[in-house]
Amino acid sequence: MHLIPCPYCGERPQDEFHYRGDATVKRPAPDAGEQAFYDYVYTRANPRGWHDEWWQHYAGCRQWIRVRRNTLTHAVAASAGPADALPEATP
Amino acid sequence: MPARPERMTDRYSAWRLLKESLSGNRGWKPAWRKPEPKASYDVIIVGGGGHGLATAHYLASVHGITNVAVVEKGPIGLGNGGRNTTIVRSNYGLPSNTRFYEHSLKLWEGLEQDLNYNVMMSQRGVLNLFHSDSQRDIAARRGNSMRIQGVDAELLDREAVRSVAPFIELDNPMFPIFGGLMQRRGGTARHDAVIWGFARAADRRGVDIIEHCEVTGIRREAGRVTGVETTRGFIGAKKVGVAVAGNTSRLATMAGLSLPVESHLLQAFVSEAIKPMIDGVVTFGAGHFYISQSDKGGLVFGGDLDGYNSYSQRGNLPVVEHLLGAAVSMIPALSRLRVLRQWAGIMDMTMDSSPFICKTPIDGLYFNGGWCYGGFKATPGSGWCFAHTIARNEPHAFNADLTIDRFRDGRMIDERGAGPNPWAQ
Amino acid sequence: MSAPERLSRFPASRSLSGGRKGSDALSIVEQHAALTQITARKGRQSDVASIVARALALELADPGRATNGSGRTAIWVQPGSWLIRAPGSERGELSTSLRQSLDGAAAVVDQSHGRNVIEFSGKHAQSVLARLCRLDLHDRAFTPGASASTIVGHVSCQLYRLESPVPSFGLIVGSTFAEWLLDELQAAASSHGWNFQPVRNAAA
Amino acid sequence: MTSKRLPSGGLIDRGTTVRFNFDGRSFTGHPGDTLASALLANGVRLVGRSFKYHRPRGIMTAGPEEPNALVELREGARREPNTKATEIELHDGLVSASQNRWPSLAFDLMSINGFAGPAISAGFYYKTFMWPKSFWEKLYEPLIRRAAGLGRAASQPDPDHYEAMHAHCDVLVVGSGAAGLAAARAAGEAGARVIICERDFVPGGGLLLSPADAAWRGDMVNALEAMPNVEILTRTNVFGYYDHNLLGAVERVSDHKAEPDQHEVRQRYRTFRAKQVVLATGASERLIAFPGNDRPGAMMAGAALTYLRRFGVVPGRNAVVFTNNDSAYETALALAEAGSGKVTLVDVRSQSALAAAMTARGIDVRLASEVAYFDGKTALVRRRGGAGGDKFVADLLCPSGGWNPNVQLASQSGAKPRWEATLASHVPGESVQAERSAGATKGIFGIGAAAYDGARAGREAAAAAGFAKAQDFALPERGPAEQPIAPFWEVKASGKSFVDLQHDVTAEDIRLAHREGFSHVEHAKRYTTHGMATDQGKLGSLVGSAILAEARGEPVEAVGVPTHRPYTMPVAFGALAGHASGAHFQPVRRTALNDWHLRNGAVMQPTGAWLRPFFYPKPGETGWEPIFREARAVRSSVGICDVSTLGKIDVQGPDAAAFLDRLYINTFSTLAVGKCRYGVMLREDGIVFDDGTTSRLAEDHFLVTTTTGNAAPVLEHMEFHAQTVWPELDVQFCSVTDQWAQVAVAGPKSRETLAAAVDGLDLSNEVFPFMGVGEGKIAGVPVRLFRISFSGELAYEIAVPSGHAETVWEAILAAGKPFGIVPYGLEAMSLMRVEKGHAAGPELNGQTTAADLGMGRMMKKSGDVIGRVLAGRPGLADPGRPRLVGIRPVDTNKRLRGGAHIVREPGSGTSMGWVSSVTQSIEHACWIGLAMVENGEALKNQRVFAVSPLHDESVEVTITSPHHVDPENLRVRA
Repeated sequence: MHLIPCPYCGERPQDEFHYRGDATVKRPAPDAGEQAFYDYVYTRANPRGWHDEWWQHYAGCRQWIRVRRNTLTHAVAASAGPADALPEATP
Repeated sequence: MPARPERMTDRYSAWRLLKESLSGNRGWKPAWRKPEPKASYDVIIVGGGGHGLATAHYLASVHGITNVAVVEKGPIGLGNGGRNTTIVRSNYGLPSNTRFYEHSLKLWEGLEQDLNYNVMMSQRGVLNLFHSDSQRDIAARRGNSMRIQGVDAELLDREAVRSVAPFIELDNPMFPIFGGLMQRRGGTARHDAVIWGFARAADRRGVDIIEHCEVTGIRREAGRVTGVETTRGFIGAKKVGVAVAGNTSRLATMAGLSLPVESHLLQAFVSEAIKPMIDGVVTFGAGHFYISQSDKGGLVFGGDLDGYNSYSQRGNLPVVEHLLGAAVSMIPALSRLRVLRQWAGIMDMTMDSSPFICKTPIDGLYFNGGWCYGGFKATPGSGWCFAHTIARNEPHAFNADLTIDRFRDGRMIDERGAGPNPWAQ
Repeated sequence: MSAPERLSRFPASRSLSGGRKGSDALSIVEQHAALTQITARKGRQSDVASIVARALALELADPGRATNGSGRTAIWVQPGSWLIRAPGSERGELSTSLRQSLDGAAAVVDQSHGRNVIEFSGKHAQSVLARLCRLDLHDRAFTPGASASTIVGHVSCQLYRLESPVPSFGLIVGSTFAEWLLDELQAAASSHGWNFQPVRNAAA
Repeated sequence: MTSKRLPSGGLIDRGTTVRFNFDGRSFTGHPGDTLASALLANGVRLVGRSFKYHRPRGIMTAGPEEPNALVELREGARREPNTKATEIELHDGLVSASQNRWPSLAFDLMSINGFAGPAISAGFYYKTFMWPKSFWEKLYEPLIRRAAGLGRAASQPDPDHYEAMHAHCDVLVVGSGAAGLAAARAAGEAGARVIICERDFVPGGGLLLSPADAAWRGDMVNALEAMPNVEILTRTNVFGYYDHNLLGAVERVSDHKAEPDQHEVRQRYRTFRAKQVVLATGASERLIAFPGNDRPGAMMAGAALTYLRRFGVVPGRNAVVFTNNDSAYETALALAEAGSGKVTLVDVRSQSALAAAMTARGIDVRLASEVAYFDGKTALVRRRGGAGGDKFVADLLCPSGGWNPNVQLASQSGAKPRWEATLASHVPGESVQAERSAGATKGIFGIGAAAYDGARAGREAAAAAGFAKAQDFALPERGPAEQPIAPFWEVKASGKSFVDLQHDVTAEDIRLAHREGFSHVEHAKRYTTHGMATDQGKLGSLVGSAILAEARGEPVEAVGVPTHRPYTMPVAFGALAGHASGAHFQPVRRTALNDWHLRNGAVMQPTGAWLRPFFYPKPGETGWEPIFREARAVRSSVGICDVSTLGKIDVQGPDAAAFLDRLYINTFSTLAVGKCRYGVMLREDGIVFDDGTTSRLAEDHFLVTTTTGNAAPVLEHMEFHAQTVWPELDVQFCSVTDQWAQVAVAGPKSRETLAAAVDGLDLSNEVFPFMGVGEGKIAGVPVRLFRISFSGELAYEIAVPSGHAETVWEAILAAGKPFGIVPYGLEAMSLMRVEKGHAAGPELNGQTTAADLGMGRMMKKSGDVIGRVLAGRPGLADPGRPRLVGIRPVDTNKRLRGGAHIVREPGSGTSMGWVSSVTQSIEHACWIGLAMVENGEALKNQRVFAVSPLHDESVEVTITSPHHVDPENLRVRA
């Protein structure tokens, strides 16, 4: 049971959250064309290491938060609210 | 030069076993050699798991291409080939999948003789249980699709389920069993033996299996692959096939490609060995739980993904709790048995839960991955189709639909309809 | 309100008690409450706070807290959103009056029938909840006034600690899950001597 | 009978006698005994048979590393196979039986396997059983399966209960030996919240074997028990160390009783979320490989000491202790003190400062020597590597190959074990999580030294958790340094030398694996099955690695040991499931009308988490009869149905309309207040996600309904887009699914029924037309009315604050009585929706597009819509894709099957589509269905076949419109 640091509720067990994967992809403008939407929906960097991702605190404050989590160690470095940015980089 | 001198003298048989036992088992040869890499090969397969080794075997045995190296970053067979729940089946509903997996199942059925290695392929049946009328319809759609394509499938009612699997609780208050879809030709095989059998067979045909040799780059010139950079130096190749499920994205990045793939964690478990209790493989739709019993007596079981991107091979407790709850709900007699070991593998999850075996935009570079949960059962079929694709530079009909481009074209092969959400598949 | 109102998920009485006698006793009581969720429109949070303070003499709680005032409780549920709990006698009227006073500043949604309020108390309350909830509810970690939206007995719940000499907790749960939660609470209390009697058979 | 109980000493209560049974024979023991110690005290020497060769085996250890003494504990539904006798607390009436033998333990026919030894060496099965092909399934495998396995599972459900419990603490201490107690005390004194877990049923670990330290142990336990901030959990084994400093454990609450008390669980699954962890799990003694090291009478030196000191049992008469380190000297001394026979100490080292003291006690010390053979009666002792040697009468042989710190948990936490040459073993590596090891776990042996190290670890852990150091407390004295261990793994002599007793893996098997190329430790493990038995290789894993290392010509540390994974000890399925199994496996959701349904005879069925009424049978009705009756009532008059499970989402805000326009393929900003509209939403990949009606309650206020199954996913989808994609939109969401119960009133008489029940709303077609939304009162309860229809009839849905649901439901029933109103369930609803041709779950299956479902034209011409762009991909826009159609059998007597496939001709190998939903129709007096068929629209009125090879059925069907009733939609507008 991982702990996800919710910026609003503090560290909470992972089963209070729903996962939605890569938070670095950004929904394109509606006229951006098929390739842009293809990349948004399908193309993933899938890094082995730090990964910025969406988690919704569905059983808590219902916010879609950004979490920077390491896919190799499962360590969590930072989190931010839905409209907030994560820090520049994590070593 | 590739040679086959040992092929005839090193055959396994009961007589040989007896003969060797009388001489202190001194006459057995290594199952595969430990060669130094040559400067170049006709084909390099990246990844010494089941799929890579099977590819090498079929390149040699079907296509006569023996100047082949399999390069593996660690010892062979310790990735997903050695971390699965050993299930073999072809009970898929979409023809693109059924075609491929049925070909694979047919190869399994003759694998021992082909490899001269007992991989303990055991066709004791795979039973998928359903819990409602609508789930029955979904199972029937799948079973009928299989039957129309010439694959065996049967729809069992409750009583038939009871007679096949008397240990199942049919009347769980929230998950009553309505029946099951049975594929009797499904079953299990001994996972490590598959690796070793393919390795030995490929080795005896001259394939170099090079362990502890990690690929660090894929060298290209003028849009064409020329070889791989490795921790043991550059190795040239006319063609490179990548079969590293779990780490496909990392290799793709080396080739400048981005794929619709995420790496996810799947746990599996084995219990203490007990006397025979569960004959075939049983899967429960409701609890996302499946179980079988190995020939050694251990109950092998697993369930859903841990649900987040991961390369860690470290399982986590929520899945354990849910899975064991499902296990005891479905088979109450499990309660007092004990779980002995848990392990986890990294799944290449694609955006439609189906794999790819295909060419890439780079000449001479081929990818095999995206196996999701389906990798083990695919092993011979995957190797066979990948070998064909590499040797002929075009896919076989069996894997023609299993491309990466299908996502761009909107021709997803999405059995469960879960959509491009790998964590939810 | 003229119509008879089905308040409780309990078969007969509105409260249950059990467990060992005396100071070890546990109590589960369902409270008749009015509940209204208010969610501020974009940029109107401070307006909402001052309007509610004026209208109900109630300070809106900070994240992770529940505040009391004039017999009502304001529980933070998400950024810009609070659940107001008031006595059952204010059902209907609470939402109507808040809707009027917060018009244009917040979305006001009556949840009086959407949630059940259960109060659970006893010396071993934390021990029982530790069987159902993964949060740290120790006296040092979850003091009166602390509140959390979390999972209790596998369902989403608003859990907050009440002011009381004996450890006491409010549990606000979706009304269609209330019966389930009551069963889970009782079962979890079994180890402390609670005679578990399911509200009904699971499949019934 | 070569073992016996001492008249005094140990931690057993000789004043009380308990009776137990093993293999049908009755014995007695005392509280404080384990089954193993009691069997030994009764002189029972043979307790089990090994896995492959079925060799006779005795008790080898005194703990969880036991490979041999596995029994079936208890009987009937409580039977537990493979239970280690060394871990079973003796209780009165305990029943146990040996396993994996036939016909009896003493005479096991399968022991013939032992003679086939060389031919069934490691991996032999990979090399044979291949001819003839069919014999594998028919003959070989069934034989192998029957021979395999150990004990038998119970065949009935477990009558006992389990629960989970989640604890938090500042410092978790695992292990209660000298180091663990000191760590807990130090952290506790500092004010930290401390939990200390002990696997055993008494705290103390190695202290229990040291009479001199008994007082200190007692003081420490008393002090800890007096601290309110410290919790001591005995019988609690920590089985795994997971991410984010979470540890999992199982507390054996009542396994020491015949059955649990009332209200008591059998076992409790626990998790600990610790700020800091101190691992004080001690060390495990390892085996030495020599011929006959598995014979009954072989017992680890540390185990022998445990039986002597803790249980007052002398495990043998004439003993040979075989060691490469100092620890076994204490065993020799204790044996000499207690025993009546000869004690011989064989040390591989050529000198020992302790030898003289041993000799003085009458112990025969043989330095630079080894045991070359043991058969249970005699042992052959010789000079190291020499020939010949002396034969000793010995019924007890106690090897000690040194001690492996129990690094499993540290290793699981991510700290890679480090080789420590001075111990010839691994010690915990650099910490990755907030943990530290202490005492023997770290390779610090001796009670005083371990206690000192534990106190240090406890202080450091408390400080790291934010608690300042408190006052010191008394620690035992540190003893003199031990002499260095001489790494020693195997005696090279003829005969079977085991490295894994349970799986019968010999030193020769390891060498064979190496010769065959399985030289990596993981390959060797898998090829030989070394270390994969229920004892998890605790005794011999490193020994196997050392033998492999020698074969490879490399040092042991270059070979290593296989990765440590959960579980440190096997864990019961039931424990990990906790309370959440059976009826408690997952939450059950009940609508506000649930009680009414039950009181009125509804057949309830689970659908997802919900319980829903399927139908309300009348006495004597069978099969489809109640469903037909209910559906006919609706089609001919009026019926009422609980549709509360539909998801309901309250959407408000100035931008609510703009938001819904992006969410749905059709437009909601043009919807008038007081109206509702059907909408379809897509996933971003262009596949249909969900559908439902949305009502506009005010300019800035909508009520969205979703399908039952998608209520939560749709709300999350909305929140995702509102919070992260379009944060500029001012829109608020709130689930009101539970606030509102909802009932459908459907049928040509529904208006008249409701007119009699509703106050405050004119229901005439003019004032309240199809897709109208209004408010009124029923029985004094304010309700919302929606004129929408799922059945295809004139119909309304009424939303009621859920506490009033029964009142309103009853009032409508009363109003409908003159029209013969009936409640109808999910089955009748489903029948009517198939007749009407509404797409539902089977069609909205995550594979279909809006166009596939005949709703392509709903897509608005412009504007940003989720899923619009990717829905245009060629594969999804292909007009040849399967389209929703209706089907009816040409021969109206034939039944249709859901899941059948559509083909041109029976026997065709090419499917054109599939049958998604079927029902018997009341309108057409035959089966009808919905199907997804390639080019379906073009095939209308053509005949094809619906085949179900699974049922051996092939039915000729006509392709029709999906709307089997009222395709012009006149009824709903009536």
